[in-house]
Amino acid sequence: MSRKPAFAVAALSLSLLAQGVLAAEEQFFPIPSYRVGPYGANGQSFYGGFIDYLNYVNLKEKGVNGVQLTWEECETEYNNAKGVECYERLKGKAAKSSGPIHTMSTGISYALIDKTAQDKLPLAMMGYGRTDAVDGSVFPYAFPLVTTYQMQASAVVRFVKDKLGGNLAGKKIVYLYHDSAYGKEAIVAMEAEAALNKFALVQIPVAHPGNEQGAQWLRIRQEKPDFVVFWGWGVMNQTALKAAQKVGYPRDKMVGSWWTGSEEDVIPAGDAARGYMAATWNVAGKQVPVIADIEKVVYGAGKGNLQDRSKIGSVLYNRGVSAAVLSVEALRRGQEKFGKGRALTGEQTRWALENLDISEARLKQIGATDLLPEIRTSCANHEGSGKVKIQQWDGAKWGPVSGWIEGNKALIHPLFQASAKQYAKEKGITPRDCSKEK
Amino acid sequence: MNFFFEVLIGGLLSGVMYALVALGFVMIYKASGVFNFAQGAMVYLAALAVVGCMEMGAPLWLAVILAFAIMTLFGIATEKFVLRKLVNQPPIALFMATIGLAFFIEGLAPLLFGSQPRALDLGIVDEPIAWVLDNWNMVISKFDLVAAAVASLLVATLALFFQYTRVGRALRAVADDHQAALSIGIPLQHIWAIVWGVAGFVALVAGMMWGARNGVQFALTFTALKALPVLILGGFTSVPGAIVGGLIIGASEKLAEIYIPPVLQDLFGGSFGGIEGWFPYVLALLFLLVRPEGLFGEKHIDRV
Amino acid sequence: MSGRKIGEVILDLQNISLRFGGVKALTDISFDVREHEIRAIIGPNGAGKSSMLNVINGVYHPQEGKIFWRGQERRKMEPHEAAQQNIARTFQNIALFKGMSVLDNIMTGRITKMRANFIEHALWFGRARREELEHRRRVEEVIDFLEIQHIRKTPVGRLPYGLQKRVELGRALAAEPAMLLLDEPMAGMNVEEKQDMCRFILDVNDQFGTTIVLIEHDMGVVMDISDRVVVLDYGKKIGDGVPDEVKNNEDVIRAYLGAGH
Amino acid sequence: MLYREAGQFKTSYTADQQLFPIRQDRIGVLVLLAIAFLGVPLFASDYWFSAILIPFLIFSLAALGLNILTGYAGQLSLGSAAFMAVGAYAAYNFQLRIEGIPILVSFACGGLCAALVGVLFGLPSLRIKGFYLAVATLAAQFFIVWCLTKFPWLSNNSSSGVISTQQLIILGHELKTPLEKYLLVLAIVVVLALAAKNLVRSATGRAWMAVRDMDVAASVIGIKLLPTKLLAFAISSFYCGVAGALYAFCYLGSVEPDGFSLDMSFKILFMIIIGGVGSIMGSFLGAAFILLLPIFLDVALPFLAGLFGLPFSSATVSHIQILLFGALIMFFLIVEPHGLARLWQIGKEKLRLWPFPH
Repeated sequence: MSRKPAFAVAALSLSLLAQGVLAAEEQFFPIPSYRVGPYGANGQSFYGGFIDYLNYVNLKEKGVNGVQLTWEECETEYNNAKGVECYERLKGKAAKSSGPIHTMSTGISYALIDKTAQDKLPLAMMGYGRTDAVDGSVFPYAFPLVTTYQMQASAVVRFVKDKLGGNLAGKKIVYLYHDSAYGKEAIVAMEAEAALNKFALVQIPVAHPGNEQGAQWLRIRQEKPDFVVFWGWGVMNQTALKAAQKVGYPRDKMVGSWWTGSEEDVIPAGDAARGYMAATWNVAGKQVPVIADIEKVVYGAGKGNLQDRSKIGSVLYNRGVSAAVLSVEALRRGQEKFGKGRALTGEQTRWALENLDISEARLKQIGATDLLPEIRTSCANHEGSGKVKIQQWDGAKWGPVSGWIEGNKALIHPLFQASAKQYAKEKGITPRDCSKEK
Repeated sequence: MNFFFEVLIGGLLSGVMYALVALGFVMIYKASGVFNFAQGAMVYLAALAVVGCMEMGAPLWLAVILAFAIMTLFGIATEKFVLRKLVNQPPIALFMATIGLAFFIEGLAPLLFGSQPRALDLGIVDEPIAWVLDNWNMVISKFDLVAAAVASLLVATLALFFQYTRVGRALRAVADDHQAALSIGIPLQHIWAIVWGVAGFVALVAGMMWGARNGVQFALTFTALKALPVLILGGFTSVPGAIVGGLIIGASEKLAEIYIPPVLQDLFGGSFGGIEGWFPYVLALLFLLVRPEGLFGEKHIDRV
Repeated sequence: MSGRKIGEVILDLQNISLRFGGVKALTDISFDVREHEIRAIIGPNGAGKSSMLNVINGVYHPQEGKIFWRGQERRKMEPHEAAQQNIARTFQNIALFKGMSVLDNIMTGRITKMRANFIEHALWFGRARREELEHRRRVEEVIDFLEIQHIRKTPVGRLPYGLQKRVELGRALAAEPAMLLLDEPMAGMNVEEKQDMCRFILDVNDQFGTTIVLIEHDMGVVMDISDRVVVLDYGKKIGDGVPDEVKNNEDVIRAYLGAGH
Repeated sequence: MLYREAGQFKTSYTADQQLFPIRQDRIGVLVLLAIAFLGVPLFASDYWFSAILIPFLIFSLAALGLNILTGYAGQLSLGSAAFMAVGAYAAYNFQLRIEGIPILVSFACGGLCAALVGVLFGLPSLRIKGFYLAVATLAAQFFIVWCLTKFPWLSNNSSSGVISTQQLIILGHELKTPLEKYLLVLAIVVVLALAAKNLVRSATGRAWMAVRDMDVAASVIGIKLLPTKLLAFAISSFYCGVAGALYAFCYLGSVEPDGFSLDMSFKILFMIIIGGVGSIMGSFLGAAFILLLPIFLDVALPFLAGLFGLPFSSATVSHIQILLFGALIMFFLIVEPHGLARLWQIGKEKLRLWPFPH
């Protein structure tokens, strides 16, 4: 049948290699990234920014309190099975020390939830992934940081409410979404908001990949909604903007999730994208001090990760930097507790992520104002913020058109707790008692 | 009723876009019996080549010519290095090879021209025609009309090419009988190379139209998935079949997307929709059960 | 030809007509086949001989006419039903299963006689195992009979033409048919191979009493081995009778001369 | 002359019809099983279990399923992943909704559900052949995935349609470590592979191959085409369904309908092409090749780039990987259309003569 003996020998040698000894003062980051496939362009910007910032910390301050940052990438192609393979490959090296793992993929995060908990490695899901992991009592190792789909949807509704004069009663909102786990997550939040604010909600799904939306937009034209809340993905985003133009629906009455608000999403739509708005938690552009400094320090030293430097300052590049900033801040927090100048194990990083406290002042200090909202996490709240900004595309660049908007926590967070409870029951997990955690 | 016609017309015009891609499949299948799964990837390569050349400073017309040259070269290389070596293999092996080819192109194209999504501006604004909108309250997009015109032009050109050029006649002969084609005096290999060149040209046209419509990016490879049901419906060997099949698929999937989900909702509760992904396939499948050779395909009798 | 005794009519075809679209393949053809006889169908190319065989074993369904098998009128029948009624055949262009060995091809011939289901097969237990052994024994008899022991494990695709024809005969024989339809069993063979094949056909007929319906171009062979001959031309019957009768039939001579023979 | 048949005389048909008629093969398979069950667990690391061996076995099983349908019965299918999805979701629901149902029974029921759906989508095969059928199986691929997204009951009303599988408990013992899961998957795959081997050497298998090689002749011999094809669809889908259940329960632990994409179906198809169409062993070889190649390229390409001092970015490496993957598939089809299994056979024939050249 197969030739497993060869496997076994190779397995042995490779596993020995993989568990090679790391120097004590190195902090390792496993990076299951993607740079090819349908979403490859997104991954290139995000992971480019992420790695550039790690390099920046190494070059600028010789690491975190002297601990050099190291990392290894593995191409997931945004594919769940490959993501798991990558995780398993990287996890050997992460046994000694591990920073937060960012997969930038809901599907891969889902597949890693159980595994990371078992291996005691921290899984960061910034704005994606399993959202009920906000309840850290059931998900100690999973962190849907900054914001979740549901909180984001709630914030978007709040923004729309402002736009429509502070009252949504009797208004109509279309929720146009990618027909997948990602698109469906926010439905509960939209429904809860609709019930609370008494607006009519029309849900219109788009089949993957979404490169045809003629029927959906004719229906939207028929429905005449006051706003379209848009949960698109990949090619679905440009197609929606083009199709909106085609039926004459105003783009400035559309707000998208943060997966729909990068340069990659609007540039291919050309002029059709002008006026379109999307949620984000990091602003675009090089006016952010740390971004400009990265270009100077990292690219000046010839260590930049991006071949195409024009992407520096793009939404997703800056988001990659924001993810790295958050990760590095977590390391600092952890070192405060577990010893300065020492690399953190996955377990220690987990504690750090659960006890984050990043203030505006601190963000200003590292030149990252507006790259992240203030974040304060705890065992009961792995999200830590729930705030987004709305940005608008002016045909050439994204610019913010709102301050920080927080989703309706009182409405949304109980949904997470209920869902987490059901999960704990299904899986036979006994939740931690958050009041005893410190 | 107005809305119904609006959806119908929108669907028919989308169908034209599907037919554009399906034509490429038909070209190659007709002449060489190869079911070329890489057609979608070729659409991607062609569109990427156009925007790639434009980024290097070429004006649109030059970029198109360059892209055509690239596609032709690519077609010839495919014939020479892949298909010629598989001549006596069963059709299924050739089909598999084209899946391999699709992967090859999906790796190669971004290496050559970069992978970030880009816009392709052909100077046609995709807006509703004001006059129709005002008088009939119906949305008919300018761009779609242009696409329909381009498709008609392409079909006419292909028809003329097949009817009146020596190469075209040879191609038709090949489709009927490989031996007979040899008597015309053009080697089979050349004919196949030409076919791949023509398919490349069709891919280029499709790539430009789709690229201008949705942006030039990896997702262009998915256009093949829209073309497959068109092919089964229209028959693998028929140019008119591809057009009519495209129109039927386009119109019916749009109408289905509008009118079927509410019915399902009444039946089962919950939220449906997003049926465009499978509806054309199921439609084509049901159609096949009635007419296994497709709309315009030739009837096949088993001889023993 | 010792123990052979020609019996009752086993197959009776009455007024058969077959059309493909507008093309008439067979027009109003009637003839019968008696048990244990060797019945030949001859005629120029395109006369409808193969179509006739295809009608008999259910590959084609004639638009008009009646077919009586052992005195019973047959309703519209599928090929596998013909096989269950013990009608086996070979094909003009060899229709062996190219990817399988000689042994497997001939084993396939016994498929209607096997009763085990796929679950028993998967477990290779009890009835499945017993049947496989029992039928293997019968198949080996066929292999011995046709003198192809040395190639039993060879994939049929690798065999020369003459041997393939022989294997195909073996596959048909393995079914222990009551009636065997042979479509040009000797086409493309050299004299020696033809002699072998003739011997096998006569032996089958003689030893097992199998009724044989045979299409053949070689007039010498046909006249030598068949009991009765039916002659087709352009889908119509133009002659029927014992070889000597047919040989002297005016229409037959004309058809053959006209067709260039 | 390690691999010599000479001198091994078969004195009965029983002996000739054994699962592995040649003594060396029998020993080889036993050794292999011993290594797989006893040797590997001693040496392999968690990475090898959870990232390579478990998916390798699961995909081998799926490839085996597809090979039964495509390689043996000759019906090309592009919907294998969808049947895996049916198996995964069905097994999940059996666990969820029937109190105390043993996990293995759930897996089998998952397979049976997949078989049912397979038969449904196999019905058109009576009238449709070749590419037309292949495209028709795409209908199954898209329709099934859509159904799983649209009927929340199937995912226990999870808001995203994602399911997280239950614990694996066998006889009161919970399988937690990668090693335990590996052994479970291995045992299931070995049993099903042996069953498949038995099927294809029996009358069932011969009927499939007859239909594949020449359907008219097959029906003339007495093979009923539709039941034969449908049986192939059913058994193939059963294998894919069980593979899907294992994929969800023993590999990923949590799956979403979109994960069972067309890409996955293609991957399984590639496995049987590269491994060998119409070969049980080929399914395993193909699965190993397709799974290991990208991992190998992933590791080797940056290394090579470093060796020659080429400034490859991660993106470039990834693109080259895809390109090479496609090129290799074409290369294989050109050089060895019968796949790795054929190479293995040629190797055996060489060994039979070794060390003498002729």
